[in-house]
Amino acid sequence: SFKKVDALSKEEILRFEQLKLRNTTILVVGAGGLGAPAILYLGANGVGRLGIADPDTVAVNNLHRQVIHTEASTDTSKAESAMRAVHAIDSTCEVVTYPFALTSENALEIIREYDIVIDATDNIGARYLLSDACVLANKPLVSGSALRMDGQLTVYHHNNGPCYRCLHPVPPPIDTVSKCVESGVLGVIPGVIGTLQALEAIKVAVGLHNDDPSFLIFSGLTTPMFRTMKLRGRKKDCIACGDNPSLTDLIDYAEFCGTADSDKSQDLFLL
Amino acid sequence: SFKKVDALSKEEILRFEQLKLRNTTILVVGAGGLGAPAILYLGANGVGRLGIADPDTVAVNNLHRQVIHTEASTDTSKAESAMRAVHAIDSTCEVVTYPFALTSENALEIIREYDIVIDATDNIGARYLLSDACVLANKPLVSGSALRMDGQLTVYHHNNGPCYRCLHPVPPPIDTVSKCVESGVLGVIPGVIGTLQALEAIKVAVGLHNDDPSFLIFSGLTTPMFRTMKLRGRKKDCIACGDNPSLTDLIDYAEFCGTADSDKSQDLFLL
Amino acid sequence: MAELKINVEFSGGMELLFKNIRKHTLAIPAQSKVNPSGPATLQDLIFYLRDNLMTEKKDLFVDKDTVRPGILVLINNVDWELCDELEYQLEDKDEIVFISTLHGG
Amino acid sequence: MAELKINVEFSGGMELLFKNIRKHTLAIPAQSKVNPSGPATLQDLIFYLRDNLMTEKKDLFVDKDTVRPGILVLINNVDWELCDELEYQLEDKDEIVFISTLHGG
Ligand SMILES: [Zn+2]
Ligand SMILES: [Zn+2]
Repeated sequence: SFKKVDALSKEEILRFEQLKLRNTTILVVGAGGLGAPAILYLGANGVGRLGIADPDTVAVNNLHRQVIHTEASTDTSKAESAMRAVHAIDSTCEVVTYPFALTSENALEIIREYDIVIDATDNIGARYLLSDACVLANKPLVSGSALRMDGQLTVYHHNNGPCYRCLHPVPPPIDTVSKCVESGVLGVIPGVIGTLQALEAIKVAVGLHNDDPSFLIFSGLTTPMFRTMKLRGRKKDCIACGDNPSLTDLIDYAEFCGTADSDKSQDLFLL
Repeated sequence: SFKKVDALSKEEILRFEQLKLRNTTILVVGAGGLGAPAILYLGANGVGRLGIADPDTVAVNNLHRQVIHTEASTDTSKAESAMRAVHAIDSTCEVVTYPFALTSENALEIIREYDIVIDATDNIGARYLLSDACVLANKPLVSGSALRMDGQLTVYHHNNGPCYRCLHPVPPPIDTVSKCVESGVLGVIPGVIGTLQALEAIKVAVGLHNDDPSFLIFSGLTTPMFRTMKLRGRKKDCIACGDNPSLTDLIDYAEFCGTADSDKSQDLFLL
Repeated sequence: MAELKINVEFSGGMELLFKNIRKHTLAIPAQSKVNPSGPATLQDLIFYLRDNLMTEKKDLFVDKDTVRPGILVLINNVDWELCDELEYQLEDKDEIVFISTLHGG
Repeated sequence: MAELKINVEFSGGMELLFKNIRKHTLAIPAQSKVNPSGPATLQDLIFYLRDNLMTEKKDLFVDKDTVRPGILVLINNVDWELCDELEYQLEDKDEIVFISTLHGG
């Protein structure tokens, strides 16, 4: 029962494009709740080279979210632990680990080695840092975030879409900024977003991420759980990605975001 | 800066309900593409007892989707391999394995041991079997499915919602039925649905899944990726869950679905 | 002759029956063919799709006078079972989704 | 006095500022207060929410005459930047979402 078709399906294109994925390098920044599934699925699905950056060590009380790590890896580097998990599934996958923090000093050099960057970090300073670095190095940035029962996903600096600064030229007041509080955070929430980050990165890699800029909003306890928002494009007056950018190098992001005083970021009122 | 609130947030309720989750037993049927993340997140998040049923053994060419298994587990039971993955994350999690197929003969007895069932299977016969068994045993069924770049998710037989038979009283023609073809199936697609199945099961367990029946439709390559459909309720004339059910025991599902001749299910035209 | 603009989407593999195109915008007659004295219904839409957008394998979409088993129909994101099914009267700019139920995992 | 029915939703933690309630249906005057000769705008809605639904921590929602940095506004699922932002003229049954950008992971 041979069936002629008028066009290849997107799925067939995807299959032929497996070679493209094999020749793509992807850097995942953060091997925590978001990074765990993103790393696992990218490593298992034939990415050419996978970079994993995380300065922290594995802690047992995070394992419910960071399901790529194990009790046996407690107190060892998260980046190395994540690499071991990938290699257990595909021993041939090329993984490069960066068991330290990306900073204004080293981020550009590392990011320039990759085709696509995944922001799986957990703080606002890192988000501005990665956005600026991806604009300066001209790389697409697949950004995910999660807190409590909510998550958000978007692809920045891709297809004439916005960068993080186009959306947020000014950082929020420090009272509203917080790191992820462990208690009450269900592991599945960052799990959903991290898995979708892997999908978006694969779509970018094989050239199937061509839609207008959008922003996915996930609320685990509401119906519907997902909402897709049509997003502004690149802003011509953006200091990072605009027509006349004034930002020509990375800056001090802790100072920019007012998070240098880390006590404040423990504020109980979380937005 | 103590802040009074008028009501507990849903998230706070969830936290207090962790005890409920600890006292809930969940059976995951299928430790493949959907089951892998569902098992991983449920096992890591404090479910009281986790049942894992799968008759198959680990195959290397499925590892890109079934990221709970490893090269080292090749040719061993998937159920046992999944248990090892859970125990690596939480050695205290109580896991029971069923390294064989659920059938009309054994399904009811096993399902009666659990509070919630997750359908992470890959064929239509199993889907009718689990739905009927969950109606007869009066258990909610968190059902997920995935093929190519699409996925679907719903909770059956819960809150006066429909069962699988309410939606599909008659099985589809055999030409349109197929098992998951490995090639071209991105691991992340079942990954997204399986992770959401874990979330839905947790919501059911702690009593936060109270919305009207809905059906989540996921298309990895379209914008928006997710669509939520308002679903019919329980049908009074359903032979399984209706007011006067005629189905009082499990039946022969291969015969019912016409899949007994397994050659047919390899048809290349997949819907 | 008055026409209705109807947005049709195929999902879950249904699109393979329609030239691999997921989203279609159609202009269909506002008058029913099935019941010429009345307005166009969802059944008219199904027949229109079968007769105008399909060349083969029509039985994988239509079975007698309705969609084949295994296909769910959404009318503006609501299960058609809640909207009179085949008798639903089409309205301009309606969004109709035909979705094949998946069994894989 | 004419009123507009506006559906407001808070997401990403914003709901904590509004009694932990995510979805609100409001009836707000169709006439602008900010610009009394014109129709109500998104800025009117923001002030209405601040003055009628908040008792404290108003600075975590409003900064001068707009929402504070870090909040995205959706008008019928479209980024308000594409819809005149504060000057957008409200329409009956509009769906407005205020969403706090998350940084956790
Ligand atoms: Zn920009
Ligand atoms: Zn039923």
